[in-house]
Amino acid sequence: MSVVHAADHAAEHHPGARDYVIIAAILTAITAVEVAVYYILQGPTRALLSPVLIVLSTLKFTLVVMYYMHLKFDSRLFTTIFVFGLCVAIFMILAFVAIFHGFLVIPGGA
Amino acid sequence: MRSVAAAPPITPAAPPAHTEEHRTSTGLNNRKVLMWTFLGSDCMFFGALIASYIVYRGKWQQTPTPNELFDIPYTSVSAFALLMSSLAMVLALAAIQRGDLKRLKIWLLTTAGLGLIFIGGQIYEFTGFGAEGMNLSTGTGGTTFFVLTGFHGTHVSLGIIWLLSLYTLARRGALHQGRSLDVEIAGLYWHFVDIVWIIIFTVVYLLPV
Amino acid sequence: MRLVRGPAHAIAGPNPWSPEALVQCTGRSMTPRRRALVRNAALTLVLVLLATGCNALADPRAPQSTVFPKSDWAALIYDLYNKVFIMAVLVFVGVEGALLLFIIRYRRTDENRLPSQTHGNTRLEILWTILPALVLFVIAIPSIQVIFASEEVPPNVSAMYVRVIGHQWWWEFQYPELGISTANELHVPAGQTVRFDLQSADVIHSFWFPFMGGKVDVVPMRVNHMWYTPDASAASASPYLSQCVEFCGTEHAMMRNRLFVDTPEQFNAWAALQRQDAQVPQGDDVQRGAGLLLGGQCRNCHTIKGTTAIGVIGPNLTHVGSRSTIVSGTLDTNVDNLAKWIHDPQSVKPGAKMPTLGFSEADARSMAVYLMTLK
Amino acid sequence: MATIAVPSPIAERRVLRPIAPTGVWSWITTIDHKRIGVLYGTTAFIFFLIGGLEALLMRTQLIRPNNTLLGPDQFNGLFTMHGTTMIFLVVMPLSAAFFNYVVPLQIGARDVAFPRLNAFSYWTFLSGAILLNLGFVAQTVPDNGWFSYANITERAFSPSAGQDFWVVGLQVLGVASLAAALNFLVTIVQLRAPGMSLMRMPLFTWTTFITSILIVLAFPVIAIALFELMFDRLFGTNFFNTIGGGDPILWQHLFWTFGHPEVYILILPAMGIVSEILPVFSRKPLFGYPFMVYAVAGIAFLSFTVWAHHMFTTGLGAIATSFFAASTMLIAVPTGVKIFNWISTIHGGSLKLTTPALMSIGFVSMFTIGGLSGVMHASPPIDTQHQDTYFVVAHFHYVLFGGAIFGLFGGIYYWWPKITGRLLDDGIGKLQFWLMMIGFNLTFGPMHFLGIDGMPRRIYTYPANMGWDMWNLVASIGAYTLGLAILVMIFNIAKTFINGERAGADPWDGMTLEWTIPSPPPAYNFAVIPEVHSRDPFWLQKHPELASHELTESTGEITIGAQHVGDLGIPAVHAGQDGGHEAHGDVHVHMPDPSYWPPIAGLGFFIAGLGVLIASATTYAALGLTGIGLLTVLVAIYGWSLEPVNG
Ligand code: HEA
Ligand code: HEA
Ligand code: HEC
Ligand code: CUA
Ligand SMILES: [Cu+2]
Repeated sequence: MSVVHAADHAAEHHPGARDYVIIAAILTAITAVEVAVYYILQGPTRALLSPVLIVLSTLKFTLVVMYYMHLKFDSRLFTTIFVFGLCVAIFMILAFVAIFHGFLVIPGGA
Repeated sequence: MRSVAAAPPITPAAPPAHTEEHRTSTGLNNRKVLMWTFLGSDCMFFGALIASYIVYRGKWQQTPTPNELFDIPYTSVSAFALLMSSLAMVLALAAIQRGDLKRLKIWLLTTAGLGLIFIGGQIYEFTGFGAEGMNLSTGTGGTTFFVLTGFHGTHVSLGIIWLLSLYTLARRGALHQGRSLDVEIAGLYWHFVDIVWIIIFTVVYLLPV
Repeated sequence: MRLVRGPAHAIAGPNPWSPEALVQCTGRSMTPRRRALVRNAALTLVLVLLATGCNALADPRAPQSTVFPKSDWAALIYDLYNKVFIMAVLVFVGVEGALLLFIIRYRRTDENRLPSQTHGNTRLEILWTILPALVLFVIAIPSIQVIFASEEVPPNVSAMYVRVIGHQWWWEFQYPELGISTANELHVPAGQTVRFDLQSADVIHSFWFPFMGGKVDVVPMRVNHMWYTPDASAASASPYLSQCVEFCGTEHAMMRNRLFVDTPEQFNAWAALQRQDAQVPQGDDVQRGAGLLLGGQCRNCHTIKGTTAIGVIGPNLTHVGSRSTIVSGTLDTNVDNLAKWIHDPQSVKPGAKMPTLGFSEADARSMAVYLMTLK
Repeated sequence: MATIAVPSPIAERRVLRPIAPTGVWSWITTIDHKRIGVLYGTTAFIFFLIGGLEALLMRTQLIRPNNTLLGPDQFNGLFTMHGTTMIFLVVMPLSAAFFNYVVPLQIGARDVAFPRLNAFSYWTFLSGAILLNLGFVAQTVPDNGWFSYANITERAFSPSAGQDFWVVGLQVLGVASLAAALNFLVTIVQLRAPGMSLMRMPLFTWTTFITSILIVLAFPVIAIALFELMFDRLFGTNFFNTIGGGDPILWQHLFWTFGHPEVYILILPAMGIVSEILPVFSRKPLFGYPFMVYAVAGIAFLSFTVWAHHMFTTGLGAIATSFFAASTMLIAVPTGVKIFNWISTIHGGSLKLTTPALMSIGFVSMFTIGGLSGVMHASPPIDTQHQDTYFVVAHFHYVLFGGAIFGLFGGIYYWWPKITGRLLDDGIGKLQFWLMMIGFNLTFGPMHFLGIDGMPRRIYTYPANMGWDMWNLVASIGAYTLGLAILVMIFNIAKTFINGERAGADPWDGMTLEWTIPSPPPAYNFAVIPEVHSRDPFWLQKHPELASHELTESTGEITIGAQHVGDLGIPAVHAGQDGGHEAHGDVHVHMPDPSYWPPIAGLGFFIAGLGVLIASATTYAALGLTGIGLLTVLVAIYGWSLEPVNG
């Protein structure tokens, strides 16, 4: 791991207040879209709702983590630590979903 | 053992002289590494709770189910408040990094205030659900919904206490540019609580059952 | 080795995960002769070791032994067990042998000698990463085959259906197709495939007859399944013993049960008897007992078909006299034991869900006499 | 602190933090990682005696069929407390003792990254341990097993407070473990001496690192599971309550998502210890160091993907079962690498069979047996025969006692001279080893046969005609032999305190940094932070001729302040860089002062736990006590963060 001097690079392209406000505007827009699609996608298009929402919230999540929490500019070590925990958590959730919602049952089996 | 009899006095601000950490192997600050590691760990806390919630999702045998009670516009507003508190938080950090202590105080208060709006909204929402017949022990839906969102609410509340403590320190003049890290670390925690809500809002409220 | 349980072609279709398909793809990698050779070599080695080793110490008279299979499923598991065990013994001998050898060989003799400072050997290390992986592959394939082979009764096999309900701390067995409900003693015909639905009335238990195969947990809110075909010859060693194998509270240790593998004729006779209503009490003594029993609280918890006793909390007593044991296999069925139990269940099985109802020993004895007539 | 006097800077400043250098209060307020290590170790050993005593009682009950020495509820309480104690109050804290004492020394640090957090971990651990055992005082002992499967743990089936002691005790213990693990992660990432790159860290430090990662990721899951169970019991929620629609299987998934990483949390530190001991006593470096590191990391990673192998009989379905079987078997691969590399370390070496070496060999040989029976369980069809029988009991004692305890005892013998300055008697140690080895195999070997013969675990008695009598008798005799071995160990320790042979700084001809400083080390460990240029730095320092060849990526030597290794006659090469606090020659090292707040915070958790216990037995009003407890914690955190920081 070559994290030793990673911190040195951090300070350079620090986003300023303006960037933060822009991000906030984007976040607001995404939230608005989320709520909108919740009402718009009805009937047959309702099937699209889940994927759309998942993509949108992932986007929001990423924006906050990258910019507000500075992961984009900070040491790689922090990203590694956080993403590792995140991945294990996601793996656990997906495994639970698969096990409890019958995705692992052979069709036609018991 | 003389010092025992006389209880240790709690002194206000720490002398700044020693707050700068020693040389570290990575050049990073110890407390910041600690906070990030904690957040990695906190992913698992929420992961386990969300997993518990999802396991029962849609298998509720109760009426009303959580989703029958949701008021999406209402919750969107409080979700928005929390989202904007993150903006206030980064602005607070930017302020102290510039040495602008006045803005620091304003933004810290704004952040905490938006957090309080969120918590207030949650309390109001919970009360409404209770009145409509869903509480902590209503089937698995009530149980998992309240415990998941309540656990998050507890995180927010602790964050508010933290922010207000920082605000008090700032008012006493104990926070200064050299201690921006104190604000940065609180900010990391606060943003994390925000991103967890981004997930909860989507998974619990918006996703179709 | 039989891989498919029940009659052949049990699982239809070109399912790539079907046991046949898996057998074929593994079978092809080794010629039968080579395989036989390897197996024989391994077996010889292992048998010598085992003469004094593990299996030889498994007591054939142990009535809950896991290594004397008496059904198709148990046989599959036992075959697998032997394979894996052979692997384990080989690894064991290799590892412990090398360890022992090196300890003796490289003992320090000269305090001043500095041995050559090897730091590793990448090739060797890759070798002993891959080799165990291969061994495990060899174990994993048949394991997975057996998992799939025992998952569900093949569609062309007609199975008898038994519902098993675990209670704290006794077993209820229902034969819905035959209209039978009994407790703690299970009867099945030899050679007949049986499929069990496993349900729980309270907490998690686990249902198991080692001679017939593995165990499956009995979980509230769920219905688990298990199936096997007792060997045609299994009737001769009947009954088979077992007990609950998931901790379920105070008397978990006393939640025993028995399996009677009957010849088809025996089974039919048994079933015919069990379907009948309870014997009508005859004789003063018996009638007195019946009166006490049906007049008391017993009927709130127990069913005696053809009487006013219709409770479902405790075991069905309609034919309790025909069972060889009472109270989950903890007491032999006789008047003394029944009387002792009815008089003070809590002293016989502390914590049992049947309260001590305060019947005198004499009254308890009358009831016991009545119950003994319920063949 | 024999060699260097530390001029006390205390007098010069306001006395805001406790200052007593000796006595009880100095231990309570200490934030010195070495003292905290000793506290952990002592506490763990006491609990080992308690857990062992519980085991001996069980073995006495099972010595013959139909024994009536213990009633069912007593027996159920004993195995629950035995398992829980051994895992959470013995193996984990004993490992933590070594993390604390050894890791900072091995990486050339003065302390851990957060000394007060470290003290907090210990006191919170103690609170949890006492809460858990309070059931004995209240006479309602937890009695649903160490994994306390739902739904028998619900109020409806376990109305007594026993289960609450378990829930609350473990919850508080979890806080302690998390805090400690976070601390060690930061310590190892941040406080390595200059030149100590990750791939130069001693293996014990590596296993500490990986174990901490496992704790940080696994403990949250059990914390949530316990939280949910507590809510079920206290507030009538329905997580696992079947009447409200809850599914008891959820508990099993949550528990084992934690539980399987947990078993590697128990074994990895011992593996680290063995990886330190075998090279030293073979006088050659660890064979295949990089592979050993990758293997530890691999085991840790895989450990999150195998949990359902504890649930093969719950009706997972064929696909899930096959997946978990395959992932479980895969773990044998990196574990095998470790076994083979240890054996290869001995190969070609010059092996001195001291007690630590014997214990390590005990580890390798016995753990292998346990691992192999583990692989047998990993085959689900076989497991359906073995699950919940004594075969499983045999498996996990071979890995836990044959593995973890042998390894940790090896660690005790190995580092004892560093910690106390005196050697444990090697002759008595060997006696202990052989008693342990024989007793252990007598106790747990027969359990394989009992399992094969179908004896279920967790039964308080068994009938006579089952073919189990003889092996149970043998196992019980074995257990007494183990008890004897432990008495021998206690005797050895006592003897050492009275007239133990003095150990120099480097009694074993060690390889790592901890042997470069005096025994016991001064409070500040290293007067001058060493600079490290290779793996096994001290070894190469002593054998400079080795540095030139054979080593691929590590060259050079370690630099040690001359004044500290004077008694070793090792010259210093050049002084390491550091924060600049040290004045060379005359040592002025500022160490942080002791603090009252960590024990106060620990006490806060104790009070909070007590509140929950009382609330669940009486009224919700007692939750006020929980509030007070948590408030205490909060106040302590404030006190602690506002405390003057010295050094
Ligand atoms: C220190 C703790 C520890 C360790 C290290 C392990 C290691 C392993 N365990 Fe164990 N296990 C427990 C502690 C531990 N276990 C406990 C406490 C329980 C019971 C919980 C309870 O129910 O109360 C349990 C239960 C348990 C079960 C469930 C049994 C049941 O309840 O039915 C299973 C099933 O797969 C299992 C498997 C394994 C495997 C495959 C390994 C592997 O990691 C082992 C790998 C090691 C080797 C295989 C040996 C060395 C390798 C070689 C020499 C290479 C060559 C080998 C081959 C090719 C095979 N364990
Ligand atoms: C690290 C973990 C560990 C260790 C070291 C041990 C050590 C021992 N265990 Fe342990 N055991 C478990 C972990 C461990 N166990 C777990 C997790 C379970 C499962 C629990 C459950 O089912 O929930 C279990 C279950 C278990 C059972 C099964 C109970 C059952 O299912 O019914 C048995 C039965 O024999 C047993 C026996 C022993 C024995 C004889 C020892 C011996 O090795 C103990 C040796 C130690 C001593 C003998 C102490 C010496 C003490 C003295 C000499 C007295 C001096 C006293 C004073 C001075 C106060 N254990
Ligand atoms: C509160 C419910 C309850 C009442 C009332 C009750 N029983 Fe029971 N009985 C049980 C339960 C539960 C069992 C199973 C006990 C066990 O094995 O753990 C049982 C077991 C038995 C058995 C053994 C059955 C077998 O096949 O193993 C007999 C016989 C019996 N009861 C007779 C009686 C009689 C006679 C009375 C009245 C005097 C009575 N019971 C009243 C609940 C009850
Ligand atoms: Cu039923 Cu154990
Ligand atoms: Cu496991």
